[in-house]
Amino acid sequence: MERREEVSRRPWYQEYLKGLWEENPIFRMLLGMCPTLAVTTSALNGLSMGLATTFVLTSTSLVVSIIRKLVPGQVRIATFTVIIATFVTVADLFLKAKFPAISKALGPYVPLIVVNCFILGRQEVFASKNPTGRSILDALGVGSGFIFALTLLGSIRELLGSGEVFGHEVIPGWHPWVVMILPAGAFLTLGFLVAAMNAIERTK
Amino acid sequence: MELLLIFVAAVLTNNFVLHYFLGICPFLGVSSRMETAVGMGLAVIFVMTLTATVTWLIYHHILVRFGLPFLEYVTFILVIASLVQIVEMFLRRFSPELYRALGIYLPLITTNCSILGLALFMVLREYDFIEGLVFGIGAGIGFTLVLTIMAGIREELAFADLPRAFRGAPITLITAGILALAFMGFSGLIRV
Amino acid sequence: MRSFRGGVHPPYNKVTQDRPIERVRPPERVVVPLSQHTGAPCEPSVEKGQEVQRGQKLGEAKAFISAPVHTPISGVVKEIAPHPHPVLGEALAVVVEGGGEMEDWPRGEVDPDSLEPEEIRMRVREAGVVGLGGAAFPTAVKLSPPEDKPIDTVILNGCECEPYLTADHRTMLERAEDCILGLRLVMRAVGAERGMIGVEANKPDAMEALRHASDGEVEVVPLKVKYPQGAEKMLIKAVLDREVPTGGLPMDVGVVVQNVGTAVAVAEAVRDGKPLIERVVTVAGEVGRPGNYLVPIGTPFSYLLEVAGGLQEGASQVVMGGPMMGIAQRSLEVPVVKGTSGVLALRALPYEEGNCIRCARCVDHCPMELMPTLFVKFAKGERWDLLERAHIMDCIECGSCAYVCPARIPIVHYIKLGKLKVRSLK
Amino acid sequence: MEGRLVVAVSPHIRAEMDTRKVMMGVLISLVPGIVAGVWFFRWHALVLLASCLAGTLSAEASACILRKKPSTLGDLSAAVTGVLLAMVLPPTLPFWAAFLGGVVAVGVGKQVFGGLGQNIFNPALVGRAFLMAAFPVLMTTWVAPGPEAVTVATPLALMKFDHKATPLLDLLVGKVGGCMGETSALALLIGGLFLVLKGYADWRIPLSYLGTVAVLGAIPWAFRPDLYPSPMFHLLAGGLMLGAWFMATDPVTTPVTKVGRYMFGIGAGVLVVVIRLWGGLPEGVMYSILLMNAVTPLIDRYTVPVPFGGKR
Amino acid sequence: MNPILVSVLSMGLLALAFAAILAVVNRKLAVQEDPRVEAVLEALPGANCGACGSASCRDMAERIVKGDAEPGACPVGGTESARRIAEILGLGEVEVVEKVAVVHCGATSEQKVKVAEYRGVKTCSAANLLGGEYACRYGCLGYGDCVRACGFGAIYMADGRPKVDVERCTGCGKCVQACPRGIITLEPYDRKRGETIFVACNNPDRAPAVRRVCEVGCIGCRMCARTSDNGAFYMDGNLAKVDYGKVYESGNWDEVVEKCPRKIIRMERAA
Repeated sequence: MERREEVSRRPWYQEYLKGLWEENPIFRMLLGMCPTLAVTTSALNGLSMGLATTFVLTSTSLVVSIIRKLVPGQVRIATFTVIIATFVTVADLFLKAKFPAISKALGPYVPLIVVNCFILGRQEVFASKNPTGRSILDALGVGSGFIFALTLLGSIRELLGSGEVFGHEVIPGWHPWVVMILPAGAFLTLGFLVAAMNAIERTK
Repeated sequence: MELLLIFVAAVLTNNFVLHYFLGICPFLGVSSRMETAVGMGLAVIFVMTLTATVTWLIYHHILVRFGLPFLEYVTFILVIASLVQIVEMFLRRFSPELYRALGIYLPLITTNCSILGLALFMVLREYDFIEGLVFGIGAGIGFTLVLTIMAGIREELAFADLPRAFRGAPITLITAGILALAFMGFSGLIRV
Repeated sequence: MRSFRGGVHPPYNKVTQDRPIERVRPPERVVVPLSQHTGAPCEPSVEKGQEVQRGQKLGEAKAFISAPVHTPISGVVKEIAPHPHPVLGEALAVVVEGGGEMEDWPRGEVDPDSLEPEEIRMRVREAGVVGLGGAAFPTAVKLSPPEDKPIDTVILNGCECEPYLTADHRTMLERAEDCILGLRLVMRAVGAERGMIGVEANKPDAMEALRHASDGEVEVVPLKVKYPQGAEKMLIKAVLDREVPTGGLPMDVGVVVQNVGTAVAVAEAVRDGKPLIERVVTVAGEVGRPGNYLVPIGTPFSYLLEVAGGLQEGASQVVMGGPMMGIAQRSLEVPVVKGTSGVLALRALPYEEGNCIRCARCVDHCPMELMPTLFVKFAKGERWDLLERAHIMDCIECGSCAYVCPARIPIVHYIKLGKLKVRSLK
Repeated sequence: MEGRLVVAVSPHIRAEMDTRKVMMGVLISLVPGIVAGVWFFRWHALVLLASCLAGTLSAEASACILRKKPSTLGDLSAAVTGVLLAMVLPPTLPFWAAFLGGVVAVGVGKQVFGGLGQNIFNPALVGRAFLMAAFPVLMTTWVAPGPEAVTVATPLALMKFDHKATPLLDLLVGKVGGCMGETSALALLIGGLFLVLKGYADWRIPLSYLGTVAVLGAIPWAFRPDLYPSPMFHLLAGGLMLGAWFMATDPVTTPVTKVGRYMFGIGAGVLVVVIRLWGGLPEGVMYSILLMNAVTPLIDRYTVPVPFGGKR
Repeated sequence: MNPILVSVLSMGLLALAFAAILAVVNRKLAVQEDPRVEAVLEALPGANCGACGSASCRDMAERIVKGDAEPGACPVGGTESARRIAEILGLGEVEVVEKVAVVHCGATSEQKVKVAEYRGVKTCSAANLLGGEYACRYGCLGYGDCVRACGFGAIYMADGRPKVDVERCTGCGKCVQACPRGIITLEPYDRKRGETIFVACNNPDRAPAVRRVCEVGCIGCRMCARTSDNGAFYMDGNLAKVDYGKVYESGNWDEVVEKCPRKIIRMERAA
């Protein structure tokens, strides 16, 4: 079956804004959970991960939207993946060279951006069907949504885990909840956050 | 003994889902029904074992030999994508039922971080071939174990009067959180 | 003492067990439903305005699983129209107006060993005898087991495990000889060699009377006092240690079970040619004069309750049958039918369903060894496919699960609903 | 007779026991354990009890308000959770941590799953596991019974790390360090027997749980009595008595089938012995029960009994 | 050796190798699938609601392609999707009459005669086992099973009887299945006027019996049948019925509605 060109007809700013809420990858679409849960032990880690992912997403969307008409349907997934993997390698080498501390904190989860479902998802759903400008806006929007989610989650976990946010003391004399840094804390916090987002969505 | 340690660690103490957060997307997606969970679990065990062997061979005999370790991500993802596609075709041919049930999740095994994570961890920890194989099987079994437990729980929860906001992913995440708390009981069982 | 697994011990409240059976003066108007039994309704064989004599047939059984109905009083057919029915809600009934005193039916003579099985079956069928325990299955059908199911034992069910009810108890005590005669006629009809009577151990006087009447040819088996000891499958398990296979009938294990009241009806039908036009009914609970009454079929509940002293303050529910399995009535205009073993006036329980706490009391007490907790879960979740796989169709609706449920879940209600859905989806 | 007749499905009579009475029965049977706890740890125990109850009851009440449902405090299940939680916490735990534990127990352990009867994990143990992971230091600081709070190690820790056995009589009476309600095996045994004999809980789980621990514990001890504790020690030390009689018998989170209950007890027993002897932690009762809670749906699924008259 | 050359070479060779394997496997294990299934699936709404009786939209698409189901069988997709599917399958134009749910009981809880107090599970299907609290054995039980069954929020309870929001109703038929007394049916809807017309009673009994149980039940007076100019109203025994083939062509149904002595020929109008 031929793939149809389904150009989006939203106003351009909507292309960016929709990623923040209606198509927020974490809270609404529940994609890209692995890095979300793994690296959000602190707000800073969440933010860095978000930035790295947004870089990969935007670069990939750029390339894909340019070459979208050249890629045959059957091998499109493989092509997208290879492009993503390339940019992830770039990001990884960059972090290792310039921010070794962050690179160490994020550990193997930087290379795992390769398999972040929503990056591939955006290519499949959007970049492969839309012109370059729109695709970049879309990527930036979804990326921002991702950064927002990760930073929020990281902040909450850091706050409860140590009484600090971005390393600044927020609640003096806080007795740290070690569990927030552990996997269990990640699951519980995200679970409650998504539930809260559901509740907010419902009252709209 | 070393092999047993690797195995137990991969299944229980450092479970891929509950400790490394690998494979959360399919974990959330296919854990709602027991049959699909078991099918997916078996597919993952199979793919993981295969991946462990193939990536080990390629990494050590091609990338390292030619001094190209920086190509590992691209190579690994290529290998995994092809493997999954082969499994998919197999299923489609020999078990259309399972194929239909697993539906969109089969292509998602490609983007299942647990498979790539497995390859990466294997390289990172410098396992030899046999260790890598055991690690792959253990990780697959660990994934399937948690997936099955979760499916059992979720089939039960399907009948529960959950608060509306918690239905679906939130309750699954919270259950996984409690499960992670419970799995902490195994900590120290094997010191990795 | 012999018994089965599971079951419950509700307070028995058998206050009427010492009240002798008392004959009720027939009302001036009886309503005789044409469907008083399991199986096809019978067809009216009288016309409006026709004069009928006591014991005359009002409806003819055309189908195999069916039974004719007869008028308990002499009079005139007033109407053939739908009327309230205690089991079916509404059903076609023949209304006869007349009255007069009820006399004893003339007694005949019979030697049970001289009759051919076919003759017994025919007389039982003509008399419209059905199971008087409650389900009202046509007795003649039970007496005609297929060739490939040889019957070796007939068990008379004298358990009467439902609280309040004492009709069978009084029948065994006062009509012990007819019980034994009925049993021997049934044994001859089905070609069984062994006859047994299962009685709950709380009726020693009835057991004594039966033993005395039988001269030792039938075995009177005392059984543990436990509900539902009188359920057919439980009774067979307790008496013979045989298990009726799921979906099967007693004849699959070579057994025919008859209620003691039915045995008396069989005896009267064969010996005296008396049709089933009256039966013993226990009226108990919040009524002025609880007792065991011999009531013409077709007598409205309102009339019967008045005879029994009227409803007392606090009675808010009228149940046909026992409190464990009986049917709550919407109207007192429903008539006594052949399956009416009791009419109870009760204080209705409040409805206070809570959450299941999975305590498994229902599982532990289920005599059929089913999982009622699953039935509720699946019925609430509308998973009819799972309900069927959980063997809901094996449930005998004895109510033990709902009786013990601490969360007050009306489990039987969910089960009835589930069965209906499962059946309708087939 | 006035008014309309009531129609309802049979049965029209009911047994006395209702949910509230079941919960009350559990509370009553916990009394000996609580008395022992208060006797040994004085006001520490009372503060702990009050904080935990405040936590569980307020979480239950808030959940009902948030969900706009009638209050369920009356069924006493939140109170049972609160008392059980207090009994498995160290007596000197700060009151705010105990309160938090209570909130987590009912909030995360029960109400998000839909409330009474629908939770997968034992709420009190969820609360405790959370506190254990959140405040590992506070949760492993123990005091000796008596008016002066002297820091001590629990008998299980002494055994695990120093291979020192505590006299069995002390364990039985409860003159040892440990959680508020876990120290006196005797008091718990009395309460547990009451619970089971009065029919509030099923005897199968405690029996198979304790039996498995005793049998499995005896095997290594038979070979190296100098290194491994005796089965009696296994039974009396730590939280096993409380866990086996009161936590593992929580009907909501354990199997409904009889075979399933045996499996639950045996599984939990195996886990306790494995964690105690080879794990990094001295005690494994809580984890063993939580893990078996997780597999309870699977157990129930595969142990459905054959109905009467079915093929066996 | 030049690292760039080596990387290009090795990646290329690896890619080639895998491509070859895939190609072979693809050839060996190919599964024939009708491309039309994909196309039909696209034309369906994809809600996986199950209203059509199939397990999923994909299942439905397969059945339509096989010919086991009509192109218009999806109740939610309506005319638009039916037309597209017919196009895909080359069947040409298919007429689909849009239907909405109508409720054949219009009595409020005060108008129905109560005879009992019901204590049990508060759903219609459960209450129906015992007959509920009202005397009429054909009328609405009032516990709202249809409201819960509706996935589109198109039914709501007012004064103890269900009302249909014709704008939201998609005619999926879930409520029809949910009603244990079968008082809901799907009937054609007059798009032009934006309303439905129906008889709000389902009691086939004769007048005296109906009067005993309900203040507004159909008493079989034949007034509607006599008044109607084109025979759009007729009697089925003692119960008035609407012939939907004719009713929207009728010129005087306002008069028919007006003349009904029990006021049970009703209309549901789009808001």
